[in-house]
Order: sequence, then C-alpha cells, then structure tokens
Amino acid sequence: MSIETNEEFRPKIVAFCCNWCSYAGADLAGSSRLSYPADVKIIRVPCSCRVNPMFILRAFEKGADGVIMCGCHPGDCHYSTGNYYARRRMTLLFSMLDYIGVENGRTRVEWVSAAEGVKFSQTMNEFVEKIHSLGKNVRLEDLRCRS
Amino acid sequence: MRNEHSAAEKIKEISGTNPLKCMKCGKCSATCPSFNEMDIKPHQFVSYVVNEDIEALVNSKSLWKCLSCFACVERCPRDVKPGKLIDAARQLVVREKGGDYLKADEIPELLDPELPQQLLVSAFRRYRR
Amino acid sequence: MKYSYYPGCTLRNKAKDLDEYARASARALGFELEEIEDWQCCGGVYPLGTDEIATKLSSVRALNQAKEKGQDLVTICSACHHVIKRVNDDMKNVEDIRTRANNYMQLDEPYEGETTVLHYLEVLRDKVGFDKLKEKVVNPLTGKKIGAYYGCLLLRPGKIMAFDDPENPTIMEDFIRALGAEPVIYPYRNECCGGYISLKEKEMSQNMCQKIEDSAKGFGADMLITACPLCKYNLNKNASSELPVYYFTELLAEALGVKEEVAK
Amino acid sequence: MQELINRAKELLADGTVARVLGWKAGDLPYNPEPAYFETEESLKDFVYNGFCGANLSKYMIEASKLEGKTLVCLKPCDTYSFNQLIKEHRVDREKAYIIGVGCKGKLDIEKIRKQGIKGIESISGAEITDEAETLTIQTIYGEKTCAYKDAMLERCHVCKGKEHKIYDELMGESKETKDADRFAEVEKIEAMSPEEKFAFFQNELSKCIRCNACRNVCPACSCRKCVFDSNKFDSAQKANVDSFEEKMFHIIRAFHVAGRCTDCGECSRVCPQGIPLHLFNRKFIKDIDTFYGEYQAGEDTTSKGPLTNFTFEDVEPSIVAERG
Amino acid sequence: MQRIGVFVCHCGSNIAATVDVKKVVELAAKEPGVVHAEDYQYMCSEAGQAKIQEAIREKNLTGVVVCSCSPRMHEATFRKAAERAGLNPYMVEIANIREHCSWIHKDMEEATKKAVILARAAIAKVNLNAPLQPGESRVTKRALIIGGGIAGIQTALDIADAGYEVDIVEKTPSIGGRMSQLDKTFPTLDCSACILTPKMVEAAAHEKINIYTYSEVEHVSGFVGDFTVDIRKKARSVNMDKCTGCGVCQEKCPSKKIPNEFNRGLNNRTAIYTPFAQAIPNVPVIDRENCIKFKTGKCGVCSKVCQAGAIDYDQQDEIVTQKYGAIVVATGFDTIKLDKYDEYAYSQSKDVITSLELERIMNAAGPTKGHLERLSDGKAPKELVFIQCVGSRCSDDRGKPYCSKICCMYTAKHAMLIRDKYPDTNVTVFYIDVRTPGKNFDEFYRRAVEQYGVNYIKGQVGKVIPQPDGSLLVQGSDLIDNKQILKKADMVVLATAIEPNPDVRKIATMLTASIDTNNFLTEAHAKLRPVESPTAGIFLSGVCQGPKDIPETVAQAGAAAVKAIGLLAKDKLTTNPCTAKSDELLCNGCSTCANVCPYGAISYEDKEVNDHGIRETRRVAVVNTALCQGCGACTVACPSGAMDLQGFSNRQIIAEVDAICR
Repeated sequence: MSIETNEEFRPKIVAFCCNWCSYAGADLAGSSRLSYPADVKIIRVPCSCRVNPMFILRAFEKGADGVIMCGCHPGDCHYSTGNYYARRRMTLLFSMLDYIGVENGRTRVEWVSAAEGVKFSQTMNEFVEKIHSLGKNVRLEDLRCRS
Repeated sequence: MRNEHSAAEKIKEISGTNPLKCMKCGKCSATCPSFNEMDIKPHQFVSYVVNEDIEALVNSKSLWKCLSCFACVERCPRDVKPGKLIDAARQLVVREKGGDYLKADEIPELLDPELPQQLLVSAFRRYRR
Repeated sequence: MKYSYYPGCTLRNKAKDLDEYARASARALGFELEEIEDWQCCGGVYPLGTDEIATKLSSVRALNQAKEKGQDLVTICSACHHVIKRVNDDMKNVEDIRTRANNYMQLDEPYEGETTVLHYLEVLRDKVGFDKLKEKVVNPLTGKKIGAYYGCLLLRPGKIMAFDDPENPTIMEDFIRALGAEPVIYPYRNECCGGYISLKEKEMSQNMCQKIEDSAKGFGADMLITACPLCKYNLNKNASSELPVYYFTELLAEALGVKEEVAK
Repeated sequence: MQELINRAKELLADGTVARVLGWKAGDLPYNPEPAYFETEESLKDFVYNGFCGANLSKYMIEASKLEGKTLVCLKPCDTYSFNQLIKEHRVDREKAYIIGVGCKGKLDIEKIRKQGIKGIESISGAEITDEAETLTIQTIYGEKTCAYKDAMLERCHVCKGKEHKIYDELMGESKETKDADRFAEVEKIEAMSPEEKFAFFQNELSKCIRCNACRNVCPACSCRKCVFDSNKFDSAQKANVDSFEEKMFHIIRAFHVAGRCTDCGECSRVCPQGIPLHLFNRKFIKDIDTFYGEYQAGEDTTSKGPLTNFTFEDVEPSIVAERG
Repeated sequence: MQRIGVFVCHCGSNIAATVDVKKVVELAAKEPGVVHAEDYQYMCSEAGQAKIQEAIREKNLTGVVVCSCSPRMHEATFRKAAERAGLNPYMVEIANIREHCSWIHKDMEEATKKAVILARAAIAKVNLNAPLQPGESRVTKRALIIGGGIAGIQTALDIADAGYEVDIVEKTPSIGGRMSQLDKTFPTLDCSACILTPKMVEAAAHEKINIYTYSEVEHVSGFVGDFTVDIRKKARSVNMDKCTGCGVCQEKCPSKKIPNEFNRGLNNRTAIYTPFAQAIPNVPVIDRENCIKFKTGKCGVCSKVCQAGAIDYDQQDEIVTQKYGAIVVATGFDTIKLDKYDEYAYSQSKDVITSLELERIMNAAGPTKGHLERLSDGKAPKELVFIQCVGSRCSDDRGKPYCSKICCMYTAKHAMLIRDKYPDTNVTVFYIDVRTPGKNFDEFYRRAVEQYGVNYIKGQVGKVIPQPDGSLLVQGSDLIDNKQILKKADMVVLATAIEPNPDVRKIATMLTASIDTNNFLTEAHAKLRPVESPTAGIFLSGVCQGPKDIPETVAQAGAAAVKAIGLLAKDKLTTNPCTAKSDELLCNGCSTCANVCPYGAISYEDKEVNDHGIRETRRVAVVNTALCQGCGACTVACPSGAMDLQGFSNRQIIAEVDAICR
C-alpha cells in the first residue's frame, strides 16, 4: 500500500461511450487532435442503454473519481429509444447519489453526436476540471481496493 | 502606447463576440447607414481586431459615426456582430482619461429648445465615460 | 388590468404629450398605468459592454419594483423599452451580470428577470387586442395614409426584443388599421434616423431622415407615426418636414375620442 | 377474526381452496408469523391482529406452484404488491383466493419498548375488532397503557389508503391511519448538506450486518437468484469489511426495485438493526413522481413502469445538479 | 485461462511518436493471460496481419488484443485476419491507443501510461471473451426506394437492371422530383426535361420496377435483408386503370385558384391535376382539400366529363404491406423558407424571387411560358441582381451553417442564359466566394464573366429596398473597392439555401437511420462508406445525405444501387452475434426486458428447466437473435442479471472498469 504523497492529483475518470455517436465523436476529437486530459479512459458500449448503474457504482467503488456517460442525442439513438431509457436511469441514479451525499458533479451525462468532436473534447476538459475541483473521491471508494 | 494584444482581448471581452467567426461577406458594411462616414468600415473593424491593430481603431473616425442601430448585429450571418466590437472599442477610449468625444463645454452651443433629454443622455453614455 | 409604468425622462419633459395621450387612451381602453416610484433615467442607450453593471442598475430597480407588485412593466419610449428589455434579458440569461447586479443591489430576494416588459403597442396587440381596439374607436381616422416609423430600438436585436419581425414588422401597421386609417408600407421604416449622432453630426442624420421621409412619401404616406421622441425630433429637425410626424399615442387618443381631454 | 376463520373453514371444506395462507401466533404475544393451514383443525392457531404486519403476497410466488388454490389474506397495502407480482408474471391470479382483510394500522413492538414498557406478558386492544385507540399491556411490572397510534409502524402513518386493489372478498373493518406526509423524511434529508447526508447514511448503513432480511422479505426482490448471489456482475456477497460496500448493496437493491416497489415498508419493518431502508425506495418514488408524473406501483396490473417507459421531453440527468 | 497475444501498432509515427510502444509491449506482457506481446510498424498491413496470424498458430492463442487505431476503423480487419488463422473472430479486441490516446496527448510518459491502461482494459475483457457464432438470416430479393426524384429513379433503374424487383414510393402524384422543375442544367446547358423524361419513362416501363406515386411509407419493421414496410397509397380519387390521361377533367374543373406547387406557387392549378405535362403516371389526382365536390358535396364536373368513367370519389387510402431486403432513401431537398430574411424584401416584393422560382419562370412550361418577366407588372427586367448565400453559411439560427453547394453554379447558369437570350439585360451577382470545384465548372463560371459580361461583385447585400416606382434598390458591399453600393434593379434573385426534405426526420426514425444536426442522413463512414447508413440495409441516394448537384447525385445513386445489389445478391446474411442472451436459470419471466426492447426480439416460453436438480416448467425470456440488434437495453432492465449481452457482457464491462480504476 503506497502512502499518499504530495503528488499532483490525477483523477481516474471512466467515460462510457455508445458505439454509434459518442465513441465516434471521441474518434473525431482524436482525428481532429482536440486534446483532453489523459485521465479520461473510454469504455465502448453499444448504446447508452447498456450502461448499468452497477457499472458506475462499481467504478466509484474501485476508486474512480468521476464517471461520465455519453450517448447519441435524444431522438438520434441508433437503436431508436436506448438513450431515453438511459436518461431516466441516470437521472434517478444521479439523484440517489446526491441524496446519499456524493458530491454533485462526479457523474455526468452528455449527448455527443458522431460529428461533435469539439463538444466531446470540451466536455471532457470541463469534466476533468470539475473533478479536479472536487478532489479525490473518498466517499464511495471501497477502501480495500486501494493498492 | 497601449498593449495591442491585451487591448484586442479587452475588446473581445467587452463585446462578448468572437471575430474569428467572420467569413468576410461584407453584409455589415452593406447594411451600415453610416458607411460613407466611416474611415474604417464595419467589416474592416473585425479584421483590425483579429490583427490586433487597435491603435488604428481607437483613432478612427468610425468610432463616433456608429449609430448603434444594431442593423449589422441583426443581419450578421456569422454571429460576429461588428456593432458590438465598435462599441467595445469606443468603451476602451472613453474609459481612458480624457478620451471623451463630447466635452461638457461644447454642449451649450449644440442645444436647441426642442432637443429631447433622451438625445443628451444617449450621447453622454456613448461619447463619455 | 393594472400595469407598472415606466415613463422615462423625456416623457416627463419634452415629450409630455406622448405620455399624456397614452394615459388617456389607456383609461379609455380600460387599463391602468401605475407609475413606479422613484424611477431613474434608463440611460438612453443600452450599455453593450458585457462588463458594465452600474449603467444597468436603474433598469433593474424598475424591473424589480414591477416584480414586487406582481405586474408587467409597460414602457412607451423606444429607447427606454430597448434598454429595460435588454437589461431584463441579461438578468434572466447572463449569469455573470445577474450575480454582479444582485450583489450590488442587495435586494431581499434576488432579481432574476421575472418581470415581463411590454411596450405600449404590445399591450394593445397582445392584451387589449387590435380587434377590441377597433371596436372602441369613435373617430376612425378614415382616409388617412400613415407610414409607421419603427426605427431601430424597438426591433433589434430581434431575438431579444421579440417585438416583431425585425425586417418586416406589422404591429404598427395593424395598429393603424385598427384606428381606421390606411398603413403605408415603405422600406425605410426600420432604418435608423441617426439617433444621438444628430447632436454632433447633423448632416449624417439629415441624410438618413431625408431618405426615410422620401421613401414614405414616395409610397404615398401623408404622415408618419413613431413611438420615440428622438426619432420624432430627428425626423422633424433633419428632414424637409413635408410629412408631419406624430406620436402614435396622439392618433390613438384622437381615434378614441379622448384627445380633447388631454388638451385641457 | 372468528368470521375469517369460519369463512376459511367453509372454503377448505367445499374444496374451493386447498390451503389457507395467514398468520399463526408466535412464541410471544407480539410476533405472529406467516403460516399455511391445510386443515380446518389447524385453523385454531390462526390469528389476525395488529401485529400481523407481514405482507403475504410474496408467499404466493411459491403458493402459485402448488396444486389447488390458496386462500390468502391480504391487507390493503399488500394488494399493491400482489398486483405488481401479477404484472411481472410471478404469481398466478387463478391460484389465489384473496380475502382482503381490514386494517387499523399495524404495530411496532420497538415503538412500545421505546416508551419504556418492558417485560411484556400480554397485550390487549390489538385485535382487529378493537377500536385501535389504546393498547393495554400486562407486564411483569404491572399494567401499562399506550396509545395505539404511538405504537404504529412508520409506514402506517403514511398509509396509501385502506382500499384493497384486488380481492375476491372483503372482511373486517379498516380505519384510516394516515397522519403524516409520505415524503417528509426524504425531504428532510434532501435539505441536508452533502456532508450531513453522507454522515447520516454512513451512520445508518454502518449498522448493516448483511443478513439479507430486507431482501428476503421484499415482494419486489423476488428474483430466483439475486445478482449479489450470482457471478454475473462479480458482485457476489463479500465479507463485511467496510460500510461503503453495504451502501452499494442497498443502492443497487433500491435501484433494482425502483418503479416496482410499492412502498410496503417491509424492509424497514424486518431490519434487525432498525435501518430506515424505506428511505432509499421512497426517494426513488419521490423522484419518479416529480420527474415523470405520479406513479404508484401495484395500482394496477397493466401500466408500464416508469423505468421501462419514457417521453421525448424527459428531464436531463443534469437536473440533479441544477436544482442544487 | 486464455492465452492472449497483444499486438501494438506504431501506425508509422501516428502512435509511436507519442506512445512508447516498447513500454506498452513490456507492461502488457505481464498482464494475466498474456503469453505473447509484440509491436510492429503497421499492424493493419499484410505483414502486420501475418504476424498476428503466425502468433495465433504458433502460440496457440485463444485471444488477441490489438493496440491500434479505433475499432471503428480496423476491428473488422483484425477479426478477419484472426479468423483466417483459425481463431474465432470475436476473440479479438481493440485497444484504441490512437484516436483516444496518441492523437490527443502530447506528453509521452502520460500517453504511454494511458495506452498501457487501455491495453490492460482490453486484455481484461478478452480474458472473459467467449467465441461467438454469427447466425444466419434470409434476404428478401426486393428493394424499396423512398423518393422518386432523379436519385431514386437512377437507383431503381440500376437495381432493376441487375434483375431485382424494385418499388419506388413517391409522395407527390408524379415521379421526377426537383429535377423536373429545372429548366436547363449546368455546365452543359442541356434541357433538364430532355434528359430526365426518358429516365422517368424507362423506370415506368421497366418490368422490375413498380412505382407507387401519391404514396408514403407508413411503418417499417424488421432488419437488414428482411424489412416489412407498410406503404400508404393515398386515395387518388381517379382510377389508374381506367384513366386515359386525356386531361379534359383538368380543363373543366371549376376550382382553378389553387397555388401550383410545381410552379412554386407562381400560378394556379385546378383541384384535379397532374403536376406537369410529362408526369408519370399521367393520371391526375383530386386534391380533396380544395375540391368543391369534397368540400360541399356539389359539383362533380370531372366525373361528368370523364368519358372513361375513371373518377372515383369514394376511393379510400390503401395500405400495401411488402417485404424488402434493402431500403434506399432518396428523399431529396427543398429550399428553405425565407420568412426570416426579409431584409431581402422577399415577402414585400413580387419581383424578389428564389432561384427555383426563376427556373420555373425560365421554363417554357412555367407561369410566364419561358419569358423572363417581372411578376409584378409583366415587364422585362433590364437590371437583374443575384444575391448568393441567402441562408447558406449562416451560423445564426436564421439559416444553415453549410454551403448549399449548387448555388454558385446555377447562378452562373442563370446569368449566362439570361445574357444570352436577353442581351439588353444587365446581370449583377453579389457573392461572398464563387465555389466551382467540379469538372468544367470554373471554366463555366469564367465564361459567364468573360464571354457574357456578367458583373460579379464580391460582397453581400445588406438590404433590398423596394422603390415607389416599382424598381428595387439593392444596397450591397463591394469589398474589392471598399464601397457600399446602391444598385437599381428590376428583379432580384435569391440563391436560397437548400435543406433536406422536412419529412426525412420521420422517415429516418422509422428506419432507425441516424441523422445529423442539419437533418441530413448520416453516412456509415464519411469517406469510405458514403452511400450507406450506419443502419444495416439502409442506403443513401442524393441530397438526403448532403448537398449535391445532378451528376454527383446520379453517381451516388448508382453507388447506392451497387451497395443494395451487393446485399440482394446474397441468399443469406450472417447476423451480428453480439446479441442479448437470457440465462434461463436466472430468468424471473417478469417481462421487464421485453418492455424495453425496441425490436420486439424478446418473447416468453414456458420451458422445462433443471435448476440444480429442481425440474420445473418456468416462464423464461427467449431472444430472437435475428431481430436483436444488440443495444443492451434489456440487460439493464433485468433485475436478476439473467439477461446479458454477448460481446459486451456485464462481467466484461466490469473487468474493463476494474482495469481502468486499478
């Protein structure tokens, strides 16, 4: 177990991106060389409706400092309706996290189309900045998972 | 000599517009009722800010010929709104000491009995600190 | 129906008649203009600089008073309307301005753009209704060909003023029709009269006003109406004065048969 | 109660039902437990009083698999759970003969104890035929009394109403017990600062011993195998090392029943540690009502649940941060 | 335990310049399950693929992780390579260390660290991968074309010529589309009707083509190879079999004051009408909203004069249900409404017109019989002004942010034609840029200037000012001379922005095809798959995908046809094996999953199960893998975790989460 030093805080951020819009938007951000911090790691899912709240809680439990989910804009889901379900699920989950005292802003949903490389990069920059302002996630981390 | 870069930044900040969005279509100049009185034309204003040639702008006649009629603001297809840039440059000048375009002692000779208060108030706001 | 009313400095002075006709007509139409207390001058021009607060505060005070009374705020002068409407938009939508203005004002409850700002013409159109107005007309202005002069401040920027189509407005024409007269549509009705520039650059204003007058005359107008004291001044002073210029409220009072009341 | 027993005997005798699902007296005066009665004879042990808080609808999942019909006694609030189970194809309506039993509010022995009443020998005033005004308690220290209302379960103070949503016949009188706002507790927490909220839940959840009583009693938690017992999410039960783990368990459990939970309150009733678990479920219910329109799970057997439904205009998740 | 090989691509310097690939190899090799790790210049090259195949064979790999560009780029490439080496393709996962790493980070240490984590996540996933077998589904050998303009006609002809049945669904009473409204075409100036009409006739006569005009797509279900479509044939009120197309009904119809859509409302038509003379089919329709018979019950003139007895007032809408293997969208465009651009006085003056209106005016069958005249007074204009980019390239909310692409060329065409036919008429064009990328295009524009003396002024127009004498004053910029100019004109033509047909959003939703912020349909890949929608089996033809001129439209129409033919030529399709799967031992049978499935792919069966010795009949969910598209909505809805998604299973995603948060 390492001892916390005065090192600069590098947040762990998990981004769930749907394959059709947001992942492609992230690709576009890449091919347009629109940078955002390396703290963001993307997990590809077929649709935002594939994101189980358990995944998000799991990430926090394992030490993530922020989790963001990106999907197609409402109305543009590749599977027609997936993001509408995702929107309800995430709204309720976020509200619950707020209710148990997790800082607002550790979770976020953003709709990013395949054409919105700029938005993707901007969103990630903003989100990382927000997590920096919130600091390390101490409330939800399963302490056993720190190595 | 002012710092041209920071002055340009200040103009962008005051105006809240991004001159880089300009596509140089000239619709602002096509629209402007004061065009013929201006030495630096509305569309040129945009590139002057981009090129940070602020000295020329603040010394231009155009600053005091703009009517703030918002025609260019309304019609600009790129959301650049040159009228706002001009007003910002004017602010830059009047906020500096002695930059007023309208001096108090020249007012009496400009007055006429029918002149509405509104005119004086507006001119004061636009021309003076 | 009661409205909060912001007359503005010119209507207290050089444009008294604009105000008096408006009040008399309001009574005739069954609504009341309740002048807000201790109003201050709006400043005449909207401070475009996004970093300015002080010049916006008088508008905020007026807006907040209306809010406290739970009334819509009515204006008549185009300049006042423009300034107050835009400041209201700032208070509603621009967080930075809202925060700074509220910090300065220290109100019991922060003002966040809750008040609806209406121009007198909008009250006629949206609250009274031009159909209703038409019914109340006792002296229809039949046969008069009237050019509406909008100027800049009521219409632009269209998104914020949301007064009418900034390039092809109809509210004043509909108003003219309601009074029984014939509106004359001419292309310079939304072009600038020169505004405050006439103080120092008379020729510029003359140039513009002449174009406006010529255009209106060319399309057959025999008079112009406006809502703005400065427009009226410029059109009177800086054009050939072949067309008389009236405040729209004067014609309104005339059509409603209350003009004499004011003259007394 | 005798009326109920007589009716049950009749139905057993004429073969309408093969068994009766009700309550029998426990070893103490205040702990009756759910029980099957298959003969008229055995019904002598049947009880139905103020301590019969248990929701029997979940037992019907297993009873639906048995031969013949089961007579089941459902209180008004239990019928919501039963409806929800019908909607989810977990119980067979045809296998149930539902007697909707009256309810005058169910009692919480802990609340009696908290009033300093100890050494309880017997309690009277809790029979369904009683007025439900006062309880008279014989203790080793003598006779004590206690207002019925003061001994009621939290859930009865926010009762959804004494109307049965589904039944074959009704029996026994009811009495309205609602005298509090259902969401008041939730609102109190919502008004706290994040630090206070966290402290509140950390304190409550640190009591959790992961006994799974809440899960076992919950009519919505009726999965054949819980995700926490399967390897599907790598989330199988672990030793209780840290309370954060428990928090995940309870949040996930609440999420899994969100839109399906009828707010029957059994989770809180059975929790041996007295954790107010209903506060999670009720938060979801409150949010669903606010965001998507009022919805009461179990009100009917056909409507679409809020999490399997949507509108194009639903609020964005950012609402959570925006409302501050 | 898997035996995993990790392959790290340099992508030339694209990755290697920012990511220390050797370090990635070194650290990846230490991950559980990894038995082989190497790097190479270009993994996607043949040599690179050979390296992967060699390692699969020699090291008996059961899983492969390629650290390279986006899986959207080369996942298929590497999966195919693995398959050729005998490995199940679904045992290959990609770690995207280019788009998501090397291209956006500058610091080598940081980028390398991230690349390692991304690799680790992919390795963790592959450890839980299982071989997947794609299923098969059949292909209905019939194509549906939505839209009967030049794009739809060309696609239909090409598919039909290959021997497949094609149905065209066209909303208006005739096929022909926008092109039928044009007078001449650039850059060759041949007459639009002369080249279009033969194509229309050919389509109508083709034995494999079936045309539904005055019809709309009402409902679409199914999936690639097996779509089921409901087509609403609107009641024409005219019996198509009996009508001879003699036209007497139209002559006699007393309701004559209906704005003629085909002529952009510049003149009127009757209530019973065919849109234009060459209409196909040449059978009129009754516009019921404007027909006196339908409005009042009286009249019936058309029925009386029709010798063939073809008029049928009782005709009802009819729904035709048909199966298709492929669907081509060819819904085309319209010009934007100009009500927000009244500085150009479009609604204030009859002599301010759009370019499409000018096409009709120039056309011999148009409202002025082809004579260039002012609509206000019928006089021939002596001064004509064209204004470019009206509503195009606008980033405010009045217009469209894109370039409409065709306007520069048609304006040059109009200018040239007018100067040619009316040498006394002066033509001025206000432009921002003249954009002429196309074969013989710039030469064409230069001809307008050099040979025909068209006056091009660089600068936008601020206002068009109607004058009391009926003329127009155009106030514009001349940016070269730095002047504001006032130009007197008799007529002003606005090069109005084009936008996708407003119906396209509805159609895209039915097809689950994605659409961009401007309502253009999205292509599967901007460069490499420009005529396919990301939704399998849906193809794009013409302007519905983006602004295009006629030659481009025809080329794309042909390309879309080829793609459709490629699909129809197959007897069977292999289906995506990444579908949902229900664990029947865990399934509660609660129907929650079915409630969220957008494809109706989940049904329930009473099934005999053996749950650890307990044998019983249970209601369990069953997924139809041909219908399931693999979105995963059901997996989250399922409370017990019985429903899982193959290829993106709960455990796989959790393993990725854990690897990232480690």
